[in-house]
Amino acid sequence: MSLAQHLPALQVVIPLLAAPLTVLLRHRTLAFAVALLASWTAFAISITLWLQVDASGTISYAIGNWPPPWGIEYRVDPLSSFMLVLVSGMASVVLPYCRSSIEDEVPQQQHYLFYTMFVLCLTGLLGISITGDAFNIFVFLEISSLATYVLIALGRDRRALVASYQYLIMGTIGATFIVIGIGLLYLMTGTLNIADMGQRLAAVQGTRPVLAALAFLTVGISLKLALFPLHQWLPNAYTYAPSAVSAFLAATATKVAVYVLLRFYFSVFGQSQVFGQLPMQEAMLLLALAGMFAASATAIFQSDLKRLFAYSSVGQIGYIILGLSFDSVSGLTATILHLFNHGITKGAIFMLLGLVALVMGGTSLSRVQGLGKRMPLTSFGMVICGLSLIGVPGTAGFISKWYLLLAALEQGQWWLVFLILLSSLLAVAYVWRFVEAAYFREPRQDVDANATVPWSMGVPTALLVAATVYFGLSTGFTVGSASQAATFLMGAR
Amino acid sequence: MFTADDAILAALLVPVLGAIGIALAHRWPNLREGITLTTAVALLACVLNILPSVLAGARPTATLFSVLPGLEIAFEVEPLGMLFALVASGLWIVNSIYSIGYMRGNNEAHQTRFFVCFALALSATMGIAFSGNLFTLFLFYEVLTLITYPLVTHHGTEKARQGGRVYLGLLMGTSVVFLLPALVFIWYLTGTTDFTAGGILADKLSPAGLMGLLALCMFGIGKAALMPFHKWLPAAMVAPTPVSALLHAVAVVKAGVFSVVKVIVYIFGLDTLGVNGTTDWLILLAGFTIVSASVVALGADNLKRRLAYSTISQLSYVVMAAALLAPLSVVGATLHIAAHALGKITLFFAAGAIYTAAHKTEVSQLDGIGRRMPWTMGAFAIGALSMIGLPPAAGFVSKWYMLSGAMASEQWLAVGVIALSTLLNAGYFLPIIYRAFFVTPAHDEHDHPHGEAPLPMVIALTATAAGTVLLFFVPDVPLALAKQMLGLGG
Amino acid sequence: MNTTMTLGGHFTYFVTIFLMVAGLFIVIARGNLIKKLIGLGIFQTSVYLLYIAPGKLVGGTAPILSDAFTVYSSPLPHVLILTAIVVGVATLALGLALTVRIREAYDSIEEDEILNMDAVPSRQEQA
Amino acid sequence: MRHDLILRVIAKLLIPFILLFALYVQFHGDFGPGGGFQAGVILAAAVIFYALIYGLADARKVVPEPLVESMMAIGVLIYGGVGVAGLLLGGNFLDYFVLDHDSVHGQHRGIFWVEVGVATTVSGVMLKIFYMFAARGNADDE
Repeated sequence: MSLAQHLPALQVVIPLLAAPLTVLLRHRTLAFAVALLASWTAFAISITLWLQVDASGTISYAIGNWPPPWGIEYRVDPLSSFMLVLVSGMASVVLPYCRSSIEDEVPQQQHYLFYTMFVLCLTGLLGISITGDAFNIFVFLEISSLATYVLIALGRDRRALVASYQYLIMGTIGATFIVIGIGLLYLMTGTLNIADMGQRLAAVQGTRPVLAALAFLTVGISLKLALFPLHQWLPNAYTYAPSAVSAFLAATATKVAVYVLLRFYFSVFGQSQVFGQLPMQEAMLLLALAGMFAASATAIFQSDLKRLFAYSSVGQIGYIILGLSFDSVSGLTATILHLFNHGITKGAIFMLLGLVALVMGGTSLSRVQGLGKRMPLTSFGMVICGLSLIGVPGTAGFISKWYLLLAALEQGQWWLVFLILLSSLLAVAYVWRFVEAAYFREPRQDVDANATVPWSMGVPTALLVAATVYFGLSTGFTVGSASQAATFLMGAR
Repeated sequence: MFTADDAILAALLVPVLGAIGIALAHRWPNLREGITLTTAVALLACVLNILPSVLAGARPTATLFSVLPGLEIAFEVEPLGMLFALVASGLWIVNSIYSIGYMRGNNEAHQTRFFVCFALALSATMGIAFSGNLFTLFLFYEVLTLITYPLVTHHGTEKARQGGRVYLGLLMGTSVVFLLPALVFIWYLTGTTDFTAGGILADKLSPAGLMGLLALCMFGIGKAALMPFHKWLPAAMVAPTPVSALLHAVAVVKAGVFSVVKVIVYIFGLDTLGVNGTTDWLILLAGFTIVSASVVALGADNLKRRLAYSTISQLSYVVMAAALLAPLSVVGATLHIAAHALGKITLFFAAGAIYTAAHKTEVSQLDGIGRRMPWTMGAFAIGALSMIGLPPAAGFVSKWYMLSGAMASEQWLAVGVIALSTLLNAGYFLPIIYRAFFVTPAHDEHDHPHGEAPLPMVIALTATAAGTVLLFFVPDVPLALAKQMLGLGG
Repeated sequence: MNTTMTLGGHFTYFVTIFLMVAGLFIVIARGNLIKKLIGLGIFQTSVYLLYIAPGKLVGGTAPILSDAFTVYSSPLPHVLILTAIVVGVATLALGLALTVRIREAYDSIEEDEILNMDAVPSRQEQA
Repeated sequence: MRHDLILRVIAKLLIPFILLFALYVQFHGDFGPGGGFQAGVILAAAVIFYALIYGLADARKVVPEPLVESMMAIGVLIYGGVGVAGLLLGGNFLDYFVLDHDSVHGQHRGIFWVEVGVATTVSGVMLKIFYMFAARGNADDE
């Protein structure tokens, strides 16, 4: 009996079991070790799964040996395996970083609980990506969300509490909308298995409850993925959360929400229903464009870097949704690519900001003055990631923008091409606010001159910055997986 | 075995290694400057190493890696790139000598950063010169913009920062908004962006589409300073003079017009463009740029500003000559890249020397300065002759070819523009020479006695002036390269 | 089927929708953090009803196989909603815990007051 | 804390029955309505009842906070352990059929331990929530 065939279950179970272990151990170093081990194992499993899917196609795993559609099915297809790699990979990079990062951001006696929550959040995100059961998605979504609320509330600032509360309200409304949508679908099809649901839905296509379900799901998931104008929770949450949490969330949470959207759109409803019956294409396009411009423009006027890049995230989500609105393979490829590329870029940025906060005592623009001198490597990393946000060639951001442009061209929509590029100029503007502060101003006098960056934080950050460049030059893995996933989704129905 | 293929990568790497060395040697200025010079010489050696095989008709290539199918970072040296690389690497040596004198003479701050960025900018320039496809060119084009940004804002003042914003905003903005979609579109149409003799767009587009794509490319290459996207060049004048020399002569604007010629010749193809008069608007626009920039230069009192607008007009010569699509005028365009580089660098060196020695920046202050700085002003005169296009300076040769091309293709408008602008050029350069040598200076309280600028600067500007004259008498190598590019036979 | 029948048949849906809208209204319109959570609770409750009600068949019995019965209610919605209730409880507990901490930090549980309190010091910080 | 004799006596009498009822609900969950979730809540209610009458400090002595926290964790571990056990015995994750020599017995055994896990966690969580809210604001008094 080989363990290899249980990998889909272990992917979720290992971090799930690590969570209570960290509580039982009640010791921050031991808890850290368990969490680290769990996330690295999860990463190894996700890579193995990716290889398996790449080699032999979709894997199905019946929990409790109850065959689908009756039992809960874990289903690893090209898209979910790609998401698993992103989520567990980010966790593996961020976790080592956490240890020193939370040292003075979170009270010591709560450190082991921090790891519990972190692993739970990871469990939830992995669960969403792997499960083939609609209701299960909701359960895992709530597991990760609840853990996220706690993690955000652990921030030093009291505003973290309010941010967490606001996120809790918005997030719960979003999740409840999602359950309503799933409920309506369940009423219409009598099944919760996603693949089965997709097949049975064909019989009741276009009926009102199904369209209502589509609307509920779209709004609910849009809340979770912070689609403009449902993004209000995001800037505060990212700004006041502990740095490590911001990094992990920015890289994964909204991305997994996008995954859920793709999953429901393409595996359940099917693109003909989504884009044919309701004017989803136009709606998505408009909202994406509005987000790209409004949020990026707002970012320019922020005085705190964490908030600035949080708004930038909202803008970048616009690109992701824009790709989706094209309703074409290359558009979808761009979406999935940008999911990944923006994930690692934003993760790197928030990790760098964590270093900045540690040394300079804050991330407001007035605090980072003279960063170029004080922390040359960190500010160089920021510039690289900034370039990736802009989409300069040689960085990961360029590749996804390239595909986005290609998708727009395929549709023959020249005006969109220019709008996409104009909005990247907004990114130039906000990235350059950082550059000017970091390189053209003298350091403040009240900055602790002796603070240094511990290597346990420096190395993971450097790794991620390097990844931003690496995936801009070597695109075999990302483009390959993304286009495969896109083709798979478009061909699913 | 050090082949020409290896030399390509070496030419890219040498400046980077040099930059690292410069950064490491930041505590010992003499060692640092030594490394700069050594690197410059080594780079020229690398480039010269490639020259014979290119002259012999070979096309050395090197591929780094493939980013996407049909989209790879690859290099291929063809004659035009060879010429550009030669000019840039040759002038870097002179420029380094000059920079050392200038930076020390003016006690500039952040000298290490300056030299590091300078070396990296040269690496990017080599990347542009040797690029084997439009994607690689675009990549290094952006890198060059970013690397020169710290140089433009070197002083770190509010004014420098504003200049830097305009510089970066315009160059980055045009390249991202216009050139990138053009790049994506070309790739979308043909599945490749390789520079191919005769172009890759034949029969792919309607004339209107072709014209639109050409417009995207021409405006996208903001470094060529085609109006209305020329503002960055005057704005970048806040930089120290060696940087202006880098911008105007060695790398940046040359990269712009180089890209223009390259795109017209190797992406569109002269024949493809020639069919429907797709380039008429470009000739008009370039002509307008030439004349109007000359008029602005005529009215500018600040010497560097006058030179900047002169550059804008001279760049449009190249664009116009390329847009004429006549083989002879394209040869002229190619030659003009080299001729203008030598002439303009001389002028800027002279302007910097005047600033260093006499602290004068305005034309109206230059009365009688030729007697105190005979070498400087002598070189300035030669540079000015080259700009106007008079013998015995290199500008004459390139203008000759352009005119011949324009006449051969019966583009009388272009002929007229060239004639008119020659007059205007004379109008804004000759008075400076006249003032310098023949007007007795009014006695000024603030004036202080001074002689020539520091020796390295004088050596540098004399060398480039000599080069300008030399290129007039022996234009063999550039000419051979230009003709080979068009398949006209050496 | 006449109108009354339809209304009667859809009775649970009307209740569901009423609860849903009422809950959502409270969340949006009230500034008191506790009241918001109550609204959220009502909103979630409406979903429980949405799932449970269709699971019940008139005359159906618990799904324990027996020869005496032929009509069973579906147990699955109950199981799902049990999970949803647990999630709801957890959310509520967390929300209340946050409210307690917010009150400790701000000495208020009115949203507008809290937001005002933060707006002022941050302006001073910048000045 | 007032010494209310009647309440104290009744509480002492009632609490054992509440605990017993919790166990009944727990173990009868196999055959009738009931199960770990309900049992866990009833179990926690007993302790909460005790805390209400005898004070938080006394309750903490009976069921100390670390124990509560461990219960939360152990419950999840038991649940997960059942799943892993199925996996180790050659079935899928959470496969009950392989837990004993025949599948019906296996199901019994599996569901029994799962319910134990659920009860442990639920009562742990209930108590934890109660302790946390109860401790707030009274920190000065104690």
